[in-house]
Amino acid sequence: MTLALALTPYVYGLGFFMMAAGLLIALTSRHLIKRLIGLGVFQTSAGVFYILLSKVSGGTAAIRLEADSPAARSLASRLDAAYIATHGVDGVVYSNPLPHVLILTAIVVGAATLAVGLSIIVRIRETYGTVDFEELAALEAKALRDGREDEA
Amino acid sequence: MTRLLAAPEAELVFAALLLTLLAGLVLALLAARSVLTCILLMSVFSLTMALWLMVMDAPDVAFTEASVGAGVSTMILLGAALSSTDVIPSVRPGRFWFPAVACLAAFIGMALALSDLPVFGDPGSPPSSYVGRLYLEHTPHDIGAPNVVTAVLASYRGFDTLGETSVILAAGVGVLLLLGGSLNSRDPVSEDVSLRISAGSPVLSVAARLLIPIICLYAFYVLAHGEFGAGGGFQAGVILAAALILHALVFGVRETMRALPVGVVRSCAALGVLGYASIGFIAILHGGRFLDYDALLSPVFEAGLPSSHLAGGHHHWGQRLGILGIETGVMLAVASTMTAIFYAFAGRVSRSDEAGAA
Amino acid sequence: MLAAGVAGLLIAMGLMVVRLLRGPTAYDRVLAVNSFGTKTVLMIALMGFAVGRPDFLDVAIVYALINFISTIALMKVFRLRSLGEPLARLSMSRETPDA
Amino acid sequence: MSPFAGVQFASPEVIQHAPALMIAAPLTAACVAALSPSARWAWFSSLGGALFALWMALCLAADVAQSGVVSYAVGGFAPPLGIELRVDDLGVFFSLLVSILGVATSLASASLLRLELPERDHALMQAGFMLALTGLLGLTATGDAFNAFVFLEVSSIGTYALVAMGASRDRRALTAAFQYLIMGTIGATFFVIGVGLLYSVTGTLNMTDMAEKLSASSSDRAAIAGLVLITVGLALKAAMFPLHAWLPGAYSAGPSVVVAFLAGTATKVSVYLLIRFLMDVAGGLEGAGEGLLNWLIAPMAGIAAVVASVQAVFQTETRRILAFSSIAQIGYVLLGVTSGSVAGLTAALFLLFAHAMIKTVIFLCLGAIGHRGAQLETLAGAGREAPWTITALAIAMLGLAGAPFTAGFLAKWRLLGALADGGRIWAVVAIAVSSLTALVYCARILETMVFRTRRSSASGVSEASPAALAAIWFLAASSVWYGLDASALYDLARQAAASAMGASS
Amino acid sequence: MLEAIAWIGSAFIIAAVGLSIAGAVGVLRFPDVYTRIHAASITDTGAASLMTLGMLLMAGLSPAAIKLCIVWLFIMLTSPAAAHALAGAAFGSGHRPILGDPRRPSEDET
Repeated sequence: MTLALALTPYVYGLGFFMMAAGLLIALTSRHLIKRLIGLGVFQTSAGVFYILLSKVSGGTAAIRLEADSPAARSLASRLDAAYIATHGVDGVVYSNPLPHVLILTAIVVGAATLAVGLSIIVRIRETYGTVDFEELAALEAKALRDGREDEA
Repeated sequence: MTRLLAAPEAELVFAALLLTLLAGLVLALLAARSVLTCILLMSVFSLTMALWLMVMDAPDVAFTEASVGAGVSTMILLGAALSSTDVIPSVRPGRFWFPAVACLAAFIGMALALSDLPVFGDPGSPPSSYVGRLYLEHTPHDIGAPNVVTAVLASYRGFDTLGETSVILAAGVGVLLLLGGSLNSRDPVSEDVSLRISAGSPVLSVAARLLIPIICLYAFYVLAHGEFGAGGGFQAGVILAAALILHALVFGVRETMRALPVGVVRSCAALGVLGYASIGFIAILHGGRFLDYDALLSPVFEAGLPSSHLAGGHHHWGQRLGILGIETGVMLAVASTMTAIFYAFAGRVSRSDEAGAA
Repeated sequence: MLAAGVAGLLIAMGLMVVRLLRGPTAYDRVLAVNSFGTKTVLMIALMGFAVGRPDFLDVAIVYALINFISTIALMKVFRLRSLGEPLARLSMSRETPDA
Repeated sequence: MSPFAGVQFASPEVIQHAPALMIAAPLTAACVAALSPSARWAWFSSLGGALFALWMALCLAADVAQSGVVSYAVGGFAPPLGIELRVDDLGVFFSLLVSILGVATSLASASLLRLELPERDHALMQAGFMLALTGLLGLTATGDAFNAFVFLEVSSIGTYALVAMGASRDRRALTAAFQYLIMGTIGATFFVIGVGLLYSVTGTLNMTDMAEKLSASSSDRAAIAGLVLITVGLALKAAMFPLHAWLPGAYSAGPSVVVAFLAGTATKVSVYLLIRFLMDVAGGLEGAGEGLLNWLIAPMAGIAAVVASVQAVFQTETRRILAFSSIAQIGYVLLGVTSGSVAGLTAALFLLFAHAMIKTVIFLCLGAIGHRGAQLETLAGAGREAPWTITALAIAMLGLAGAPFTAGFLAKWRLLGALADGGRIWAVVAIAVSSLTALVYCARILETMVFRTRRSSASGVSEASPAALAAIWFLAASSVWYGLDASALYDLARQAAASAMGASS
Repeated sequence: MLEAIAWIGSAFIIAAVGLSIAGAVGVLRFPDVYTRIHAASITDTGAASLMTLGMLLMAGLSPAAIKLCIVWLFIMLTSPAAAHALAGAAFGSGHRPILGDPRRPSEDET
């Protein structure tokens, strides 16, 4: 049990590090595509956090096994009976299935955001000719100034 | 055989190792200077993430992460990267420090919450001991599908999946709105048929022609197998889209568009979501709640069907029918949306090349 | 025993990542990603046995499939600068030196 | 007594399924719109979907007036296992707002789209619009935290592309849509991480179940971190002061029918979620919800009210002025929400409803007259060209400025009263200063359009189409009606506030 | 008897992992693209075959065995094809293999 205790801050810490790194890329990178990639990392690390909550030590995937099937018996052999009795269901210990369902949704949402974001980038590239964030800002500031002169 | 199995602690250590590799990849991503290297790192990141998910007992999620993350996302990233510059200019310090401090504050804020989070792998933690356990205990009685994740995804929380499928439709609509303009026009396909089999690359053409039908068959296997093992509507949809993308990569996107025009693909996306919603309406018409699959089959009809031995003799044909129905709807929506998105990126680039070349 | 095998494969994958980062030419990087993918397929199969659930090999099949498709896509991007063009039309031997 | 008490809109069988049908109808309309061959068919399906959703919202209002809270277990599974659609007075208030504005915008959408976008895009634009309506209606009805994230994404992914489609008129729509996408997705992801932290403490995703478990739980630090992340995420979505950078660009460059709908609903529903999480779910954690409200949101709202109004005065583009005024109005509403009294929350909800209607009318008018140019000067003398539309716009501007006999005035008046009673003098001062600056830019817009003489180079301004006029005049008239006799809307707002505060105190 | 087969199987697996690591080291140390492609694809397919054989012994007659054969077949079909396409692409885009004296500085150092 001490191993799990030792791993806990390390594992969650890495998850939060990936969140912070993804956020940093999404906010500071000058290339629009790299911003989207940073956003993708940020969304995936939210999934990492959920899955970290779902793992049960000694548990297996949430696909129910027949109680007396060879796989169930070999899985049960590596755990002590009391552990299986308290935490197992019908003789087999499973990990928590709910975060898996939630993260299936989050992955698809991430892919959908990426697709829309990339199509906007392709259109930006065709109209502005650049995908550099600061060049775009400069172009827009100039356009704003010209807009104000000729319409006044 | 038992001695060969990894001990539970070994699984936890292995998960931590893979997570370290993931963090390393993110660090490399931070420092990468070329977009194509970023995309490759993202592809490797998705594969390692899918591997980590396998260790964390989440095969369905690993399935989806691999096929969506490493497969489709890489394709559309490459499509977009082709039409933009590859070099990533470095960030001026002035604009870097404020967001960097904000991210650091967010990281420290979350790290403070670390002490209250459940211990890694603790079976008694609130998530694993409350609703998660209820699902594991109630699934055989309520739904009868061995794969609890598919049961929860399709039946208990079917409304979530309906929302998610409409997210996919929204993405498809958005991409077709933005990039679809040039695809709809039926332009005459110039190259003649003989080119397709020419000497250019016999190996890949043969390999692709052999593999594409197998992949489509495998997609339908994954769809039908969703209740028993890892798989389901999303994964099947993405694999079907991967088969079409392989066809487009080898034989040209014009060829695939001739087989599956954009109009058909767009309608299939809408039909998939419509099918999913109509199963919900049918449940209402039969007197059940929205998306209540038990109400799909009339009790008299269901009594006649053989009781499934898997679920301890309970009659679950309504649930089975409902789950298979919505998974097919989801597969249709996902496959056609991913194909439409690939058309938008791949079809558009060749168009500007032609414009450039002409 | 299986855990030792899995650890060995992990080392091989780490070396592939090193090649991916160092790789001078683009084709080294594509090679690194392709080899990483194949090793991941083997890892999945091996882990299926290590955790006692060998019936997860479906995931391994999808890995191999996705790995093949992304390698072709990467190769088309680096070599032919387009995704949509049919391979047959742009014969592979055309001399266009690039990265 | 709620105005809907004792009213019967449909047979009991239909009312029983009202929450689910309210969400499924616009989704089906979106699919039919995407399938429809011509723009006309897409418009009919979108109008039908919006009307059906409004009908269901009215049924819900009657049902909630009768039985307090309507709980609908989707899929036939009871809450902790299945997803529950839980609608109380607060939820119904926002469902009505979203569905009314949905119908009005859908009615005017055909002519507005024809003015700005090529014919072939209309069908997909209607489909995207209906998906946004589905997402927002889902948010107002859902009782499940993760389901709220899914509907948040459904409503926002569609709108990113819709806003980007404004590029046919103003190329800055693309960069604005990209910034909107990055900020919106970061907000939604912060929200989902916050929900994950709450899930790690409570083990459930159902909001009422979560509230009970939170009050019993000992591990407060993870729960508070979760609440902070949810607040930051929703603040990004609601364009609360420091995180509002994406809104002016998106509202000034997007297609007018999309901006009209977004201005009225998107940020408002995020405020609803803030109220739901900080008052209902966080009720259990003694002090956490109130602490966040008082020490994080209240000061930001005060700054937003003043700074945004001042910025609005210096803008030269019509829609950018209105975008900054929206940020200021969100500041007013949040000041009311954080006042801590039922009267304050009631006034805030009343102001929110009035402001949503007014903003939608203004953006619909701007779109309906075919106002191509961005600068305010190009609107000079538009009153003569399109008298009917511009008078409706003038009424709405008066409401925005808070002139007497309009809903805006009544709402601000009651908000100031409630804040004064609550002893929050700094909030009263902030709103007063902000209202004065609002007078300045509203007067400038009114003066330019109505009293200035015609300029030869002004881009062609034309009268709105009959359908658009009907929608515009319906909303403008009701904004004046609620100014004169506010009893109906005020009772609804009070019921909503009571159910929100009741749950927490 | 079962134990013996299992041990032989794991011996195969260890051999496959060794081959894989050798290939990985080869990919790092070889001078140019073509030798690296050679190293990577040979060891990949070799390790795949050995490992599949080892796991077949451990799995015995079960659905997993059939899936293992499908995976092996798939790798056999796609990995060489991908390596061929990669080498063709590299050659087509002007990269020439380093012929003659191996001690000549490799691409990395030039």
